[in-house]
Amino acid sequence: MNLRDYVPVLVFFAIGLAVGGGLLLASRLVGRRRRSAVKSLPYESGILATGAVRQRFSIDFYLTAMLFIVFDIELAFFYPLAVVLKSVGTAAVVELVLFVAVLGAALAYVWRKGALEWR
Amino acid sequence: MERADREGRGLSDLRDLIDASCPGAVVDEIESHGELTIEIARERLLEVARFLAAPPAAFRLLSDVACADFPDEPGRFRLAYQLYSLDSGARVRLRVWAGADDPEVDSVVPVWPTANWHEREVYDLMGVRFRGHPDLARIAMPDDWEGHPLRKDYPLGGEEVTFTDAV
Amino acid sequence: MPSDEAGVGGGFPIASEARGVLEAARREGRALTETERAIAQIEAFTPEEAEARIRMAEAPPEDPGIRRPMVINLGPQHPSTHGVLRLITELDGEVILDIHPIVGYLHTGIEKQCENKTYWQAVTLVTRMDYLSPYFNTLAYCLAVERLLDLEIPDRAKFLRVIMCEVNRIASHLVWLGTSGLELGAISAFFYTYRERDKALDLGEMISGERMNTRYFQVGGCAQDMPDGFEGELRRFIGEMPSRIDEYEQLLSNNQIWLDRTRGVGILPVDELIGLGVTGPALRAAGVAHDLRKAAPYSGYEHFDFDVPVATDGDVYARYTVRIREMRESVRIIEQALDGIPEGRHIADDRKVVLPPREELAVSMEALIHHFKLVTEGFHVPAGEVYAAVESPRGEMGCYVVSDGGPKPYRCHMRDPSFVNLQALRPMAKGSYLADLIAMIGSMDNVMGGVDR
Amino acid sequence: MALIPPPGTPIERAPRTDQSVDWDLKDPELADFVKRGLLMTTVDKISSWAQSSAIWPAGFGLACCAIEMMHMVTPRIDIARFGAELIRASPRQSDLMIVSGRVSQKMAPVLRHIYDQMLEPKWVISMGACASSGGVFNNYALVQGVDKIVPVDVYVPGCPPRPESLVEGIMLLQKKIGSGGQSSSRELWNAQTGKDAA
Repeated sequence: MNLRDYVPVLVFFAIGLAVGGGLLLASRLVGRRRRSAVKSLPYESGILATGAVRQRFSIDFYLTAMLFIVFDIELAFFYPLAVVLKSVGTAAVVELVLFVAVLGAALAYVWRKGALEWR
Repeated sequence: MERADREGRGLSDLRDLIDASCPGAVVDEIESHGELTIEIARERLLEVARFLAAPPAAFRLLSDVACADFPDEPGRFRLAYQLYSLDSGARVRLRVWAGADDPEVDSVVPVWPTANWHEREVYDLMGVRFRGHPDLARIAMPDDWEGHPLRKDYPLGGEEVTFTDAV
Repeated sequence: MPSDEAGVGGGFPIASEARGVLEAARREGRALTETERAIAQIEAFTPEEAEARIRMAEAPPEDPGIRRPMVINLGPQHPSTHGVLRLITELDGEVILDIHPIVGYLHTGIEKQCENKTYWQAVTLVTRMDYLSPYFNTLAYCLAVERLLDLEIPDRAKFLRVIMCEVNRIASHLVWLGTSGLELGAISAFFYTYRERDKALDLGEMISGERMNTRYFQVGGCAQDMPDGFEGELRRFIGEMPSRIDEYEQLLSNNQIWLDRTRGVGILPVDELIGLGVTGPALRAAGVAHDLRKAAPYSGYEHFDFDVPVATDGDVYARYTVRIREMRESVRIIEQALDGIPEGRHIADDRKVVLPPREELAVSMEALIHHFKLVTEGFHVPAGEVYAAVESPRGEMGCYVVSDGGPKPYRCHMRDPSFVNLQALRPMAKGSYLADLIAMIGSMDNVMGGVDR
Repeated sequence: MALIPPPGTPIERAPRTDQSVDWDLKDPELADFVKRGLLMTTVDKISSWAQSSAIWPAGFGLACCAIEMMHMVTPRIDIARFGAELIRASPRQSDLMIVSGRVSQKMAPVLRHIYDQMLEPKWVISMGACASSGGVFNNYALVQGVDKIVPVDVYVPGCPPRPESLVEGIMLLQKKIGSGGQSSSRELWNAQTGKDAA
């Protein structure tokens, strides 16, 4: 497992950066910027916005976000496993089932506790 | 047609019903184009409204509150409360004159909550105030608008057009 | 605040709106009312204050522990408020504490201008009030004026009016189904329903020459008779309509997302609905079978047998089912009207009120005089007041006409169902989620043209 | 009693707030500038071709014309052929404001506020008779023509105009953007007055 295998990933990463960065750079160079006080005001359906931008949000948003992260990142671990599944054999499948079972239990607990309901 | 005559029969003794329960409230009774209009004294409106909304007459649906401006009449602003009874299908119109200089009438929002916006619109466009209305603000015009547009002495406004068909 | 090289001329136009509220209250020497407090609290600042408010936004948050509601404007320009309705909503997280509907952003002064037009000219203005049901606006107005004139309408005209009203009811319900589907994520419903609405508008254009805002209903009957290809076209339209409605039902009726978003949402007890004067599908969805076509039949509705769709639980899904079944009933009515339409005149022949036919103008002098008198000065209506109500797709659409004997209506007031049904939005929305508010606005199907007149 | 104000009363125009972005059509210097014709650099050619082939309208649905505007995106007329089918709700992501419907006095400041919040280059189509000139309503409640508030690029006649005529309006706007290097009326004005460095 020498470093050479990772070169395509780097190239892929570089191309991504180039395309993204290039577009942003082009629009900054070619595009015209006309700022005015009215334009920088927050848009609220055509009415002057009110209240501070950094107002205190309800805690439930944070809770929902955390739950989403836990159960979404879980999927990210499946990809590398899928790549090596054939070579590792049944041990990987058992590992996978254990992993999903633990997270399933967590989901069941959260569900019963009612954290998924908004209020 | 069964409904029409029940409507007819239901209406004619309505005035006696009202006279019985709130004596002296009914000023006049007009029957035209198949509709009954009962004119009520300005102060007795809320009392008659409570009576009509209650079971014997059961006019539970206030369809509409409209106001017409008669500048040369003593009462000037003529309010028309359209009532509809869901059970008997009868319609009646309560007519109230709101007075010329400071037009003021009791609000019927306690009896029919739907009158909230109707009365706000009459206040906004005609300038008739409603005592006891929970939230009497302008509803159609911008809030800093001067005057009440639907009054007869309020110009139509708009741009001057050389040729106009205003007959 | 980025430096602004172009320089800002003048203050912010909106801030003046709040200053206007304060000024109006001071001028009349009274305290602010609830709605004015809501408006003032929103924009009670001049441009300098607006800038200060933006800087204050960068300031560190205040002391911990206070939980103040966030005030958001579902303002006039919003994709899902079905027109220029503005809702100042006070939110605690996702739950709505209170909403203040602010209307008037489409106030066109139609009632004032009707007082300056002759009776037959006013039809043009009245058509443009509730722009999703132009036929119902003119029908209510024409019925009121005809009752004032005690004018008898030929049966054929009544049947034509019923046909076009039911076509318009289908077209209006299709707009409602398309846009409320669009707001809850079912964009395909929008494309399906507008395909049929195009056909319905073609029918309207074929018979009256204009897709929307038509003048097909005149005082005294209809402008012209059915053109010859119309009946075949209409039969084809109502022939394929039931299968199209099945398509919509297939798309939405047991779609799990649609059920979750609409069932149990926006329920109001029946007596509160009646107290708020709500009529139409919203009331019928709560169990009250009140339909003016049955309760007080007008324009020949007593000849047709159709049933009034009613649901019981009064939520957004119940209103959906009621309107879908109403579209099927409209197809049945049109079928019966087409089969049973009598022969005869399509408009009354009272020359004092109705324009004489064109070909007669070249021939008879008397027709010419009538025509000239009607076109210039218009017909005179005996003094009196009448309230005529019809069942529009949104509820009871009434027209209250007061005449003083002159050629122009002395007062023409329209009782618009959307104006009244919109009041039910506030008690319905309190305590529900912000996302459900969007479903409720869609289900009330209010048209701002009718609300603001 | 005079229901129509006597002739000669001044027609009050809604106050124009942001003088700097304003441009009055009758401006003499600009007229001859247009005649001289601005030599298009290739970048400008590409950018105006790109702008004209994907105009995203901010659906400013007010009244009856809004319903006909909705027909524009439906299967029969399908504005997607011109790349304009994405009706954006927020002015930040839209190039074109289609004022579809009658503009009341209460709505005028809101319309101007949203116009100011749209990002350059921006254009305005005044759809229907009510937006272009007040239409059948000439009374106290309506602004007689939206060009009293915002500079308008294309007027679409009709009450309401058929969806096809609105599509023709958008095609006219594409011609106006794509050809001759003119992007929007404001770009011309700024280029001419040298305010615009980039």
